[in-house]
Amino acid sequence: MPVMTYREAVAQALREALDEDPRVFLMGEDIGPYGGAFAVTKGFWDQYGQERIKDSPLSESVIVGAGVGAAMAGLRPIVELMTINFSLLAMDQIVNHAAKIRYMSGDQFSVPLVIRTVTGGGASVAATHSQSFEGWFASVPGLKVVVPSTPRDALGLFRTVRDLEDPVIFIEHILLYGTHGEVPDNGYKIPLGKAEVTRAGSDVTIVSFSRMAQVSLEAAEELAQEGIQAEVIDLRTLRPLDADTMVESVQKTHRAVVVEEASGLGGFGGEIASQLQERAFDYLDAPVRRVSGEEVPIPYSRPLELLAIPDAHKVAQAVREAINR
Amino acid sequence: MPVMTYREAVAQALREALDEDPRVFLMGEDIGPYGGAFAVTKGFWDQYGQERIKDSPLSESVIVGAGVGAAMAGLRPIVELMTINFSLLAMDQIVNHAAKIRYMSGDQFSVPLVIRTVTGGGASVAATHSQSFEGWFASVPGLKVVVPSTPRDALGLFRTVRDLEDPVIFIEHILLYGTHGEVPDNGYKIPLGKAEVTRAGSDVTIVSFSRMAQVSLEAAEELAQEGIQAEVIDLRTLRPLDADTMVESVQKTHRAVVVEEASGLGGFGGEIASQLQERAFDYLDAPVRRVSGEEVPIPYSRPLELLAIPDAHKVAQAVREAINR
Amino acid sequence: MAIAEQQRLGKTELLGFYRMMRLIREFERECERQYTRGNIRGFLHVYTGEEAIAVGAISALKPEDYVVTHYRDHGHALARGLSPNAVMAELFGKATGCSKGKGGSMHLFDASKNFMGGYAIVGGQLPIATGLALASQQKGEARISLCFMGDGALNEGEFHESMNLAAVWNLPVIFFCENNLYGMGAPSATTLAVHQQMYKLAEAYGIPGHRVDGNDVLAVHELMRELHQYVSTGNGPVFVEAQTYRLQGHSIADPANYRPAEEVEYWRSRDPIPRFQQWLMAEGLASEEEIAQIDAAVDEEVVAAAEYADSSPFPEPADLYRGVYQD
Amino acid sequence: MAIAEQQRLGKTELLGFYRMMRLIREFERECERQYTRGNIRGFLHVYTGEEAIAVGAISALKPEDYVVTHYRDHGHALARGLSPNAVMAELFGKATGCSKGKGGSMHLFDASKNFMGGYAIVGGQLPIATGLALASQQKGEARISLCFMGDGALNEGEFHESMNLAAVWNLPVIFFCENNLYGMGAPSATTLAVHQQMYKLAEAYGIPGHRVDGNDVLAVHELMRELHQYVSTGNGPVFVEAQTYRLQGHSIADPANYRPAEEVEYWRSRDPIPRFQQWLMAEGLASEEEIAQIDAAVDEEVVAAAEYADSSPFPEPADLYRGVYQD
Ligand SMILES: Cc1ncc(C[n+]2csc(CCOP(=O)(O)OP(=O)(O)O)c2C)c(N)n1
Ligand SMILES: Cc1ncc(C[n+]2csc(CCOP(=O)(O)OP(=O)(O)O)c2C)c(N)n1
Ligand SMILES: [Mg+2]
Ligand SMILES: [Mg+2]
Repeated sequence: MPVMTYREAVAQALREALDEDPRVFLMGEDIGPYGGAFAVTKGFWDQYGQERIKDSPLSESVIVGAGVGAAMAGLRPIVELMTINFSLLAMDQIVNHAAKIRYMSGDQFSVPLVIRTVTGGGASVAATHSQSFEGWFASVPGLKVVVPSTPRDALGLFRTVRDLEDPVIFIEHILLYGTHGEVPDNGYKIPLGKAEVTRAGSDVTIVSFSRMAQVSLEAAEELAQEGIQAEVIDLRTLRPLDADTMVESVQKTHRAVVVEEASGLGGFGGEIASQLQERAFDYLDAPVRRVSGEEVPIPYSRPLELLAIPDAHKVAQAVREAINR
Repeated sequence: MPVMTYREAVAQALREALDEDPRVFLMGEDIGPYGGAFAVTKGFWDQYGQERIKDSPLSESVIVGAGVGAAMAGLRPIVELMTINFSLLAMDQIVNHAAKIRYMSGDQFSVPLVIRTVTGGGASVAATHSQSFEGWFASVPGLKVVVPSTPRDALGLFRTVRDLEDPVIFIEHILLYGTHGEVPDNGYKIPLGKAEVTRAGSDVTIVSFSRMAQVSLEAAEELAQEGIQAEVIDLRTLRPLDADTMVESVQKTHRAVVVEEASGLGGFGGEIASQLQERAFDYLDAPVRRVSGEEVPIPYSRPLELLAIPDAHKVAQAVREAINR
Repeated sequence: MAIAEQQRLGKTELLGFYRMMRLIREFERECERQYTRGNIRGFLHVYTGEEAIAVGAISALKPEDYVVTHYRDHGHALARGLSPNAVMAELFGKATGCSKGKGGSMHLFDASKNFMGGYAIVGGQLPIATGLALASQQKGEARISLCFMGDGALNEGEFHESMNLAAVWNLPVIFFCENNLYGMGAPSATTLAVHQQMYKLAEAYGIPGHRVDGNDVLAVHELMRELHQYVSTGNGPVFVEAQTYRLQGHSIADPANYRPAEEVEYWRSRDPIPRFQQWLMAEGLASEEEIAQIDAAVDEEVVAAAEYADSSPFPEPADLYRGVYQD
Repeated sequence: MAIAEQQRLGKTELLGFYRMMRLIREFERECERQYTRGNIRGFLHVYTGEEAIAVGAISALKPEDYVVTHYRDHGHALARGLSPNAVMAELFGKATGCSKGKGGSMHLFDASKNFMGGYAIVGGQLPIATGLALASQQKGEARISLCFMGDGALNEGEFHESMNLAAVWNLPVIFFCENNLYGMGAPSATTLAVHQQMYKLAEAYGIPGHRVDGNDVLAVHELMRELHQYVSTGNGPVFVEAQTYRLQGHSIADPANYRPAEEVEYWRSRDPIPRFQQWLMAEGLASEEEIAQIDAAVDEEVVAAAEYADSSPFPEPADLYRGVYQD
């Protein structure tokens, strides 16, 4: 099976969309000659031209809103918000408009808009540039939220997303772009709302998404050395949320740890833990534990940054506590 | 004890701030001659003058940002965002700036800014005007989030808030303005991070905040008729969150229902349920249940709107299910 | 009144303008009545006094053009040909409403008329209108996007971003500002630096700015015919400031005490409907009888709309969950 | 070079300008070296080529004035008198940094210098600068707020809202645009409608707009002296466009291949530092020796800063939780 980077997988997904659907165009800041802040659209401008690769002003609100309008008119805009931190400048268009137009119009209008953006910390770019808002978007009825953690998932999920008639926030992780993975070349698609059991295990269930799904796998390796077999679940999408898969797993393992990068209080991890305790109550031998970012803005200084964001050791430690309880 | 409306309590809190602290000024859309969209600042303009009651353009981002700047310069701005729905246009200033400046500056600068705003649905103003984002703000380290449900709490909490050196989102509820309650005239203050047990009971704990805390009390009355004694907890602030009070209660009642107005998936109710199961695991006889808004944008049509937002019957029903399990 | 215009417009069209302005006026009166009866809920922002704008402007469009507007949208909806029945039913929250009762007064939509919506976030509609225009450009269509906004929208960042994007990408959109001097209770003189010449804001984007008497239906129509031609042929965006006045408060809850009586008086004397009626009669284009006939027909239409709305069913409970996503 | 200026500025000041520009240049070079060694992480945006702006502008301020800037902020910080040691330590993420290592390159702060911060969200600093100016006005102080921004910030809604608010409230703020022709890889010609005359944007707010050669330290200084006088005496906000050029890529990761070689060449020939140096020498204000002395001292200062940063301690783990709220 071909191996590619996460960055390449996203780029391929975009190329396929551009190649196969004439309604598709890309719009975003510096996606043109610059090739994208994370080099995802490198070469696109030359290949597809400025009509389909629309290099935009630094105007987050209007580029998202223009995407909404173009989508209502039957096109398939794919808008890039350079990072999720800047989505705060486009919140009105995303939440008040994109998410609600179908409903408020009595189902007359569709908004088949894909917003791609980049989440996460760990790149030493400090508090304003290291945030994780995927949980916020996941709480908005009318949106769909996709958070792939591997090249294979990024491509397979994007293939599904680009045919949807509803707005999707497709959230890549800043530290995943350089990671590699096998990617089948059979045109596979991955449906939304299907979590994946990325590692089977019998002692505990670790539920996670985006980069933390990879960190959880690392933790599982560490734990395996101690004879603890963790089952790891990568949610892949937050809205729709596949609760069944995680509940089934916990019915088997009787213990769960939820891992997310955002700070804990009010994080999406609470939702996951809440659903697990509600639906697997009689199976749980220990409370569902959570591992989250610390309750601080992400600091620049490297030693502090490393403390602020969950890593495999922290996850493993939480698992041990869950098991030894 | 004097009785006043929630609106009057907020107005009194603002008057005290203006009267007692020369650094205080108000800034917001139509808070001047119009008297505020919800008539909270009626008469203020005449009394305090346009220097201290700054009627602003329709520019949510700059009025919040100007509040941040003025606060850094040692003033005590109280900024009104007409409703929480429009806070989406000020998210950058609130989350990227107000919340982070102290930390990012290495504790050199304080941002003693109070943002007052109005949350909630039920006023038949449809999807763009009926949202509840308090859970989002509660998830941001650096902010404090206050959600009073009574006139007494509004006044007592505001007295605390206005002396803080950190940014606070003070969130009033659109349907509470006309509600009455007793308000002591002894200059009391209510600290942040102290939930209140607003009704004692032994059979189940209902945890809630803002208007849903009142709805929960109604539900408790309904349940009392059936011989079910619910203990009701009003969190009053979401960040800091007083988990101890609710955990203690559940240790006694062994059952809990969490009520919030926002739609459930990804709502702050997940956080509450998650903390309860984590900290009161051995005491729970049934899973923590949640009552939340439905997973839809709030519809205009009255019969649908009533279905979309939790009411006392729904809360009571969830309690019955928790008890009969 | 613009005389040149009369030469191009036939009597039918001119009486049609009158009829539509009257329809909007009466429709809004009926809304106020229905609001006090509790049949209409939430916010109610009527268009009374500004009818010449919606009627003059939208009549210059082609059916394929897009109309986008703000929350004070009843007038635009009716002028675009949405049926009073469907609009009134929407305000009643009925299943037969133009947005199936889901949107309410501030969120009227009709796909069949390319009426792309009323938007309740001040300034929020501008990016969307810009995107509709972008779609026309991408598809190589001649259709334009007409975007109404209040003067208050000029304060918002989304105004700036939209004007600039439309300018740099040369998009076929008409940004149309209904300058009624107030945003809620705030006079634009206190909120907008260039309040005396709003159309000049356009210069900052290299966009042609126009000003028109918004209480003169023919002047609005004439300008818009020109601009339609200009914009639909690839010349890029334009900006229009129409000067007008809200004859009522901001919403039904607002007595508008903050406005000087003389100001209100002045603008009452410029009420676009009697003004146009007098002109029609002075020009011999309509007799008193014809006017009376139209008025009576309009009254009936409005009464019928209220009855239609009243007798229509509310949505079913199951409708609550319909239309969040594609089925 | 502005001759009038020389009459007011003594040799000490003039050589001070030279020294500071050189310091910034060398500091940035050192940053690039330290970045490749891994001592500086994340984004690194150097100010190389734009030194005349920070030095010319900030030297016209009083100590009590506020300085607010964007993420390309090393030059402003040094020009405002922050010690190279503290700035370099910040870039190393050390506890001795001017933001205690918490902020990093894009978020430099120093309360003691009224250096109110570098802000990394494009346009995000404008509302804050506006609020600082509002505070001066409310308190009846003469102190002004100087707000730097890149040309890219002119695309953002926050620019518009801030300009408008400052104008309607007549606030003592100088909005200072460093027009270096690009926002990352995008030429402003493709992103801003009025890219050829950015200062004219100010007219849309009734704000005086000025343009200045941003590679001429004396011209910048002279203009800013005038504007300081104007703004600090209650005449309201002003806007300045300084024309300049980034001699490096957007960040250290950017080879800037998108720029035509002739363009880069042209601007290299206008490099503000050799230009000012030649002028100083031509005017007999500095000998080759004096220049060499300054250069050597600056080099030492920069080396010392790197050593200071290197030998400083990282924050303690417990510092992670400090400063989220007031203790
Ligand atoms: C972003 C935002 N801020 C505030 C409001 C509340 N609001 C509704 S209408 C209005 C006044 C708008 O004035 P204008 O644009 O001039 O329109 P007009 O009512 O005069 O037609 C305000 C402040 C809103 N809906 N959206
Ligand atoms: C709101 C926002 N959008 C995008 C970015 C990413 N970004 C950082 S710097 C930059 C270019 C800014 O250009 P300009 O303002 O001209 O400043 P210059 O780099 O030329 O000094 C961009 C797009 C950001 N930091 N903030
Ligand atoms: Mg208006
Ligand atoms: Mg630039």
